[in-house]
Amino acid sequence: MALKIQGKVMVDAPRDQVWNLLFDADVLKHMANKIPGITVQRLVQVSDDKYEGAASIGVAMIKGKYDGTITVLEKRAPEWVRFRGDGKSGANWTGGEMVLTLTEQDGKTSMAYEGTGNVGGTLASVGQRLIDTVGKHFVQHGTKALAAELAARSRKQ
Amino acid sequence: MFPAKFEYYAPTTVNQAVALLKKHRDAKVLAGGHSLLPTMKLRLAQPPVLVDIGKVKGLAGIKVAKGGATIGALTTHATIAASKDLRKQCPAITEAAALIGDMQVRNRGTIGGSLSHADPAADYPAVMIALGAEMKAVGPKGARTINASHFFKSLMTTALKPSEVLTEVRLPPHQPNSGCAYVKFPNPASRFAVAGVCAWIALDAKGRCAKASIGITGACATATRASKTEAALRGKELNEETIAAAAAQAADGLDCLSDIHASAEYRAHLVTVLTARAIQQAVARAK
Amino acid sequence: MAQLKLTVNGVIYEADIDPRLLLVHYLRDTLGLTGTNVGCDTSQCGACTVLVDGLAVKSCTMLALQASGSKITTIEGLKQDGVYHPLQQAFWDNHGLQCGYCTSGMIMTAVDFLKHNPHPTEAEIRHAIEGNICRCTGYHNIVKAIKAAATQMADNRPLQRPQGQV
Amino acid sequence: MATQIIGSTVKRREDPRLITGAGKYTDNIVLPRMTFMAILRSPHAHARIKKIDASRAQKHPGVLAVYTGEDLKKGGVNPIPVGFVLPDMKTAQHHPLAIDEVHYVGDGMAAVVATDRYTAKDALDLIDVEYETLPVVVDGEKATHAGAPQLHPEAPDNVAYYWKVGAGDADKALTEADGVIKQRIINQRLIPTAMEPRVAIADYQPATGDLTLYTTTQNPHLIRLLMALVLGQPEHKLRVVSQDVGGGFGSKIYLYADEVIACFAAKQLARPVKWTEERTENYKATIHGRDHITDAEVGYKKDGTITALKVKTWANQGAYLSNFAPLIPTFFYGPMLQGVYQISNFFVEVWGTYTNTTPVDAYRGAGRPEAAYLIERAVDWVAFELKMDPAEVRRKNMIPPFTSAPYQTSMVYAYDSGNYPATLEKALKNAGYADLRKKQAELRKQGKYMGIGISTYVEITGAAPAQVAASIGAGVALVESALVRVHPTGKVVVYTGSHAHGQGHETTFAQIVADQLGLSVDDVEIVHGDTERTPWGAGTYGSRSQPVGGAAVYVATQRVIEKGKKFATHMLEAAEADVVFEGGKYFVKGTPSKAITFQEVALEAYTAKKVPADVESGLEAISFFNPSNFTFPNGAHIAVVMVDPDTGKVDLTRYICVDDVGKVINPMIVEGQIHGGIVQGLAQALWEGAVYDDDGQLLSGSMMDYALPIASNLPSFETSRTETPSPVNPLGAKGAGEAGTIGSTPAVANAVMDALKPFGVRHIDMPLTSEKVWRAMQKK
Repeated sequence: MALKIQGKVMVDAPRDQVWNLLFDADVLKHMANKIPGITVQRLVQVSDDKYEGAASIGVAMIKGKYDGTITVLEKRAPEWVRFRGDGKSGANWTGGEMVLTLTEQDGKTSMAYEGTGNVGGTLASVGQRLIDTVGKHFVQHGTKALAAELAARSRKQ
Repeated sequence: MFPAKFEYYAPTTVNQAVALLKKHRDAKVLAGGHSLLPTMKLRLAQPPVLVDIGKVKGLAGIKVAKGGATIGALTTHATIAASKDLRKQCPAITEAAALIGDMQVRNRGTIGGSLSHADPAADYPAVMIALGAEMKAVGPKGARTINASHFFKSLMTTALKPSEVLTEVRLPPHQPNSGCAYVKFPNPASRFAVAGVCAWIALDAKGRCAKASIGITGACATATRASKTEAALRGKELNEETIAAAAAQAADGLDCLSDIHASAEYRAHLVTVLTARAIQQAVARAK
Repeated sequence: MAQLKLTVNGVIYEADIDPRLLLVHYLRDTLGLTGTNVGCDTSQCGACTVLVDGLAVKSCTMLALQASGSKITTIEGLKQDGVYHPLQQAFWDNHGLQCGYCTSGMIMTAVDFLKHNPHPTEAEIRHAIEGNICRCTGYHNIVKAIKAAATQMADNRPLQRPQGQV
Repeated sequence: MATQIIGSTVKRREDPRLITGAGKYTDNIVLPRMTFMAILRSPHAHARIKKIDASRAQKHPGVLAVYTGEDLKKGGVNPIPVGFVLPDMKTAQHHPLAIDEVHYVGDGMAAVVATDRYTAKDALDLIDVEYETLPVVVDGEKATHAGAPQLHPEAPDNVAYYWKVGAGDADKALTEADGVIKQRIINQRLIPTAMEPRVAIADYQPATGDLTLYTTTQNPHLIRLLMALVLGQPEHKLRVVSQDVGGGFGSKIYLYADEVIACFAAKQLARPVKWTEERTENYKATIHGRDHITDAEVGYKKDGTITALKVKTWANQGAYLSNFAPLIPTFFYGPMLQGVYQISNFFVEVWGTYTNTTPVDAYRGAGRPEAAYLIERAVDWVAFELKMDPAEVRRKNMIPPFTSAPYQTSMVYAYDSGNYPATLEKALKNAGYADLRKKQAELRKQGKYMGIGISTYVEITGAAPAQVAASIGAGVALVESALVRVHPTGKVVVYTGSHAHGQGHETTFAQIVADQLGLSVDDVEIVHGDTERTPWGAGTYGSRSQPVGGAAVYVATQRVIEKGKKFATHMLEAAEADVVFEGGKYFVKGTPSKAITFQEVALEAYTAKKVPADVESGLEAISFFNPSNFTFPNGAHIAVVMVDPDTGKVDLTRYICVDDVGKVINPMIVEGQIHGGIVQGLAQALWEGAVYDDDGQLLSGSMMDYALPIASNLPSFETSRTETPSPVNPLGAKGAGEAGTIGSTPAVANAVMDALKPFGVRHIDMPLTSEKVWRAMQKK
């Protein structure tokens, strides 16, 4: 079931710093772990534009262990990146593409995101009524966590 | 149809159950099983350990007294629906119980299981919020009480800690000149609430609304309160127009969910319709 | 493995079972009581309905272990002394079944229902069997059969349900 | 002479076992050393399979084998064939387990065989598959658009076939019409949901080479034939047994991949292999029904006369062509768009298309509901535009009564017999139509919206005249057979090729024999569902069991009577021409007091005490009945609904119908068929609908999201009949299995639209969910 994802978060850090941190596997890992329901076991960069990992993802008792990849499809430093994520867990899979647009605003960065997420397998065929909600949950928490993580790291630099 | 493997424990006391939950961090509590087992059969949930509290003594039953009603966590929906004492004091909860799933589900499913699972489309949460119910939870550090307003955190997530067991639901005592009602729009397939609204209304001496408390379920990721409608009713003469005007605000600010049965917009609309209907019934009962 | 002890149709059984075994699989596969059918995975269809301590439940949504210590009645245990239960008879008399797959569950649900509502209206009957899906009959003759059985049973033997249960 | 058992209500002989839990459903069968199979199904709607690694599954304790598509291919298993072939049809290879590519969510990729079901299921989770996902198309029309994802190289633009039929000059008639209505109309995809999921148990004996398949099928003989072709198993070494079947509604006609895999595995392992479908699996792996997108143009005159119908239909056939799929949206749809009306100008075009969805085939009604829905909606559109009463528009266009000679329609078929006006008028009278309209007007004034919907349908059943069927593409002769065997004591066993799954053949077929032979129904046993015991039968579907299978029983019984006459002639010491058979007795014309009983004759047939050597012993006869035409059941259905203007919720308050299914063997059973049919049809109008997302994920994948009808949403029904016997079979029967379904969908849809008339709504597509109805009411 396809989800439309769209929104904007402010990151309390300058755009160049945000851009550089955005591709750091460790940042991504920390960000993901802040999302309720996600525990990342492993996340490593395997090439310039590809990351691989494993995570436990779910809400309450509905949980799965996912193996996945994140691939950077296109980027235009320091303002625009399109990437795709894919994960699979037994009879379920998730996938999606997202575009991030970074704009500098008074030393801070406005990060606009837009994309679609997809869920397939048992989750889609029996859990459709929850997918929209779960998707929103992850995106809302995920983008907030990313902004916080980026800001925190940026301050350390 | 075939759950994955798990370890199974059947404690006979709450303390044993809590100890097991403390020991097995990924354990799930099994009560009637009508939320958990369907998910396990589809292997969407694969808890490694189940703590079946079905054999724990003293967790089932309804007590209605002057100070309010208590409902044990293992009390089935059927028992709640059939309780005459409860109906007299608080018809909304018996109404909600009678509309859950179907007869067989009501015979096995428990109030504690349903509340702990916190399905966004479950019926009870709206009632709990509207009535200001309290949940008693027992954990390794003893018992504590959680008000319904703070109990439903987010999608299928409650204020219960992993090692806590919900043991009892407490409903406040019946107030004179008050009435409550639960109204539901069921999903034609699953019978879950596409939207469900519980209204509790207290009247003042002049028959105006002294206080209104309205809980909404099914519409959002978690059960919530129709604060604007509550405020709009307070102090008002209750007639068709004032009720309609207040109910029209019931979905304001809600982030309604959308699925193949109902769009967010339609859900929001249903919330307003059901709110008006629930208020009307509650007022009729308060008089 | 875990210990199970229960009574099914008046016979006591003890077994050491895998905890994940569902009650319906225990009844069908272990005891060979294949009158109880499986029609869905999601607790909607009611084909697997049996009585657990007198209450109609969906045996696909219950671990066999949860029934430990209980008395189970399946469709096979309904006929007494060679005489059909009035509901069985009424389903036959009123053509309340076609393929028969939902019938066991439908009858078991009705057994529980009529215990506490011996004089049901049509609407009450229709509400009572919401958890039992029949794809053949359009429910028309099922409703008729339950009504007929209710009339027959009310004449013969009033049954009282335990307090506080629906 | 008949003893009037035909036409009487006889309680079903099937029921004692079914009400006591002693039914013999396939899943109840336990064989020694039986193993259990589970199928790994694709979670992707379209993907290339890069790798299947089953090594972890194979090592899992209790797992006996894991098979993939390649294993089956190497083992000589052929693709599953299509049994109905249209000219220029592009048939995609349908391997029982996918090879290289998967084409829908649910496509099988691997099979695990283990010592128990739980273990088989556990092992599925241990198979690692690497996919490369491919673009997906789920919409039957969009699949033909330029740039759409392509499913099969054999079928460019995803078109499996293009088919057309017509009469007169539709374009000219549309130009000359007073008015033309153009409307896109969707007949949504349905999931059959027989309550018993499918089950297959294969049992192979290596010493003899005998393979037995116990399976949940509506037609064991057809399965044996197809399985022999797919598996390369000699037909005489293959036995297909189907005992009690928990409903089919068309979904259990076809040879399914799972049955093939079970047979293959049983041969490989030399152990019985059982596969039991789960419901969520059933929703993906068992065929779906309907799924038409149609652009219609209706031409009409000011007086309500309908002059032309032009139709373009995209029939979504799913990822592969199922066994009979191409028949349904063509010959069972196009010509039936004429309905019960005198319309002379038609042009119907159909594109059967491949999409990344579960294959679609015949589901209760199969083609005729789609046709009836379209023409019955069209009549109401005309009524809407002309502000006429829909009953009046029907009267205006209706074919007059024809009871002595067939009515040649504009396209292809000749209707066998019918009195459509009588059926409509009876229904209107039973409904109290005039009063309903008055009440509707009063309620509208109070802001309450009542709707009254009519449908007057005709359908085609009783397939089929074998030569006609062959000429239009059928792969097998749709004849039915019966062997009537009389034992020395006069007890009878009938071996029928038809096979019931809820229709009560054990009762009605026995009624035919008992009636003719003057026996009690209890003296007649019906054997069905086993290819080793019964002669050929094409199966139970398309409401054909009485008009074809029942007719075979009747003819064979007549042959028994004739054969009996030879013995009776000698026993009565009379001339054969003078011997008559009446009321179960043979006697010389005019002297019934000196009669001999059928039982005495039966005994003589096996003792030969009186007959000379040239009279062959034994008393049995077989018939392969080939009807001279199809049959055309018809009826008038009226639905009354209330629509809640606040929520859009539709409540069905009354349902009145009058059906003409020809002569009836057992009124109780026919009525039951009508009840069930009505609900399946109206459920399409109000609730049911398969929903796919753009990725090809089936979102209505369980009973939690696929809204089946439940008792509390329905009223009891007011059924009634008219009877114009069919001249094409000796029983005069037309078939009753699908009538209700075909009549009810448009009746209820028309009722909802009638309720919405004050809101200016002419058409909304099914299912008429609360939200859709509510939205339609907001537009004014």
